[in-house]
Amino acid sequence: MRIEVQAEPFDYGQECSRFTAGCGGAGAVVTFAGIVRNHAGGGLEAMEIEHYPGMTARAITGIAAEARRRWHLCDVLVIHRHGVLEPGEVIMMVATAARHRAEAFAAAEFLMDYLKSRAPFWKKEVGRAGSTWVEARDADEAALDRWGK
Amino acid sequence: MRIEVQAEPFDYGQECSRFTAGCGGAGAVVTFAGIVRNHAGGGLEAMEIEHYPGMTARAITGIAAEARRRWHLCDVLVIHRHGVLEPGEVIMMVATAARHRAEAFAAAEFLMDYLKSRAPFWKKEVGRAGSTWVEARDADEAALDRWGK
Amino acid sequence: MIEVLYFAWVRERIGLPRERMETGAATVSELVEELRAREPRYAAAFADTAALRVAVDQELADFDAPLAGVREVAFFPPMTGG
Amino acid sequence: MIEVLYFAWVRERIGLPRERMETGAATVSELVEELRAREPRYAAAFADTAALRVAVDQELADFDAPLAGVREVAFFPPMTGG
Repeated sequence: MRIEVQAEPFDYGQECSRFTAGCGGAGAVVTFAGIVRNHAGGGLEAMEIEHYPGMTARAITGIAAEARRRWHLCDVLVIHRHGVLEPGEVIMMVATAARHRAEAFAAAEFLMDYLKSRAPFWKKEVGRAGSTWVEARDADEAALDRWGK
Repeated sequence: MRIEVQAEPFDYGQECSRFTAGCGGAGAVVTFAGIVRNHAGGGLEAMEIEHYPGMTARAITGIAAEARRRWHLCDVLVIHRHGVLEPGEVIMMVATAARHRAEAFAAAEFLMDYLKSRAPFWKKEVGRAGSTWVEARDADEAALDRWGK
Repeated sequence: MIEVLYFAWVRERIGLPRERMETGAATVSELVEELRAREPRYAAAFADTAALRVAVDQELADFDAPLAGVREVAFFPPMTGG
Repeated sequence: MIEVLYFAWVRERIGLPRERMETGAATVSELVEELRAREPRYAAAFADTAALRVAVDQELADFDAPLAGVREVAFFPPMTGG
């Protein structure tokens, strides 16, 4: 298991390769990458991601540990950036490895649902017309219900 | 959309990077990789994958087209190998890109469920004690039910 | 003339990957009956059609699919891709 | 003495990321009352606690969480990671 919270960019493809090469017994690897989207109109100039340094890594570690309790996973990886990112940059990734695909998919979705609403990150979109904090979507909070919170 | 059916190995990480770089409007990329598992005991020496050349690419294209009808996807990639593979090698991958993660996850799982049971591939495990055709799992057929077949 | 293809253990039991044949069978099931009657290796391969799948002109089909105008029929076990 | 942290628009509205303070508040809610009474910028930041989340010693908590022995309380909007 590896958890990284960092300002530096990371090489998404290389992390995918490394993760996949590292898990011998796994038959299934699922990865998710969150990317700074280029909104319609292209007004987005940057995404600023603030986090709560003391709490972030421990919150993610707790979420990953819960995933490993719920599913038999060979390995888990979470990398999440903070700071200023440009459109097209990879904000974060998760990767899960398991014997069968159902477990790898379920664990990756679980990790994403919890990282989205329970890890202390806040996104701000900086555009030509000013900057706005991204609001939490009701759908994100609702997504937690399927895991029985 | 890109569909590849090939005997040659491919660079999974590089494909992940290229796919992610190629989809401007997407905020979410999900990838799945199927890997030749090293079974307990380590008796597996190779995985032989047979396919039905005339039918394979069209079957996968049909499945991918159905995924694009069901979800708003920015892009889809499927690469599936055939021939002789060693433990640890990547057999196949899918990647989906969408605005939000729920669509990317659902489409990737849909693609995997259908590729597993509706694309004409057959796996044979070659071990020290002989070789065995992998049997379809009831769970794989059952997985299709959730998509209303 | 119809092209008949076999994959995976069906191919191995019958001992060949494909053959061209003349048939009067109106459906896939009738074709299976005809093949079964040929030789024990065919009878063995087609002993349990519940364990088999069929594609007609490269599309998955049922065993009651008609063969009129069909050029290619393939028999194989349930698929195990992915 | 307690360390109080603010993030995202809570930080922006209050105008500082953290402060140390002496408080007699027994719960997070009482601390919020105390902060609200200070100045308009605090009152604005804490106007609607339904729009806020709180962490007590770096764990998510409820507004009725007790503050005895607590060293750090953080206020912020719902998280938007991932």
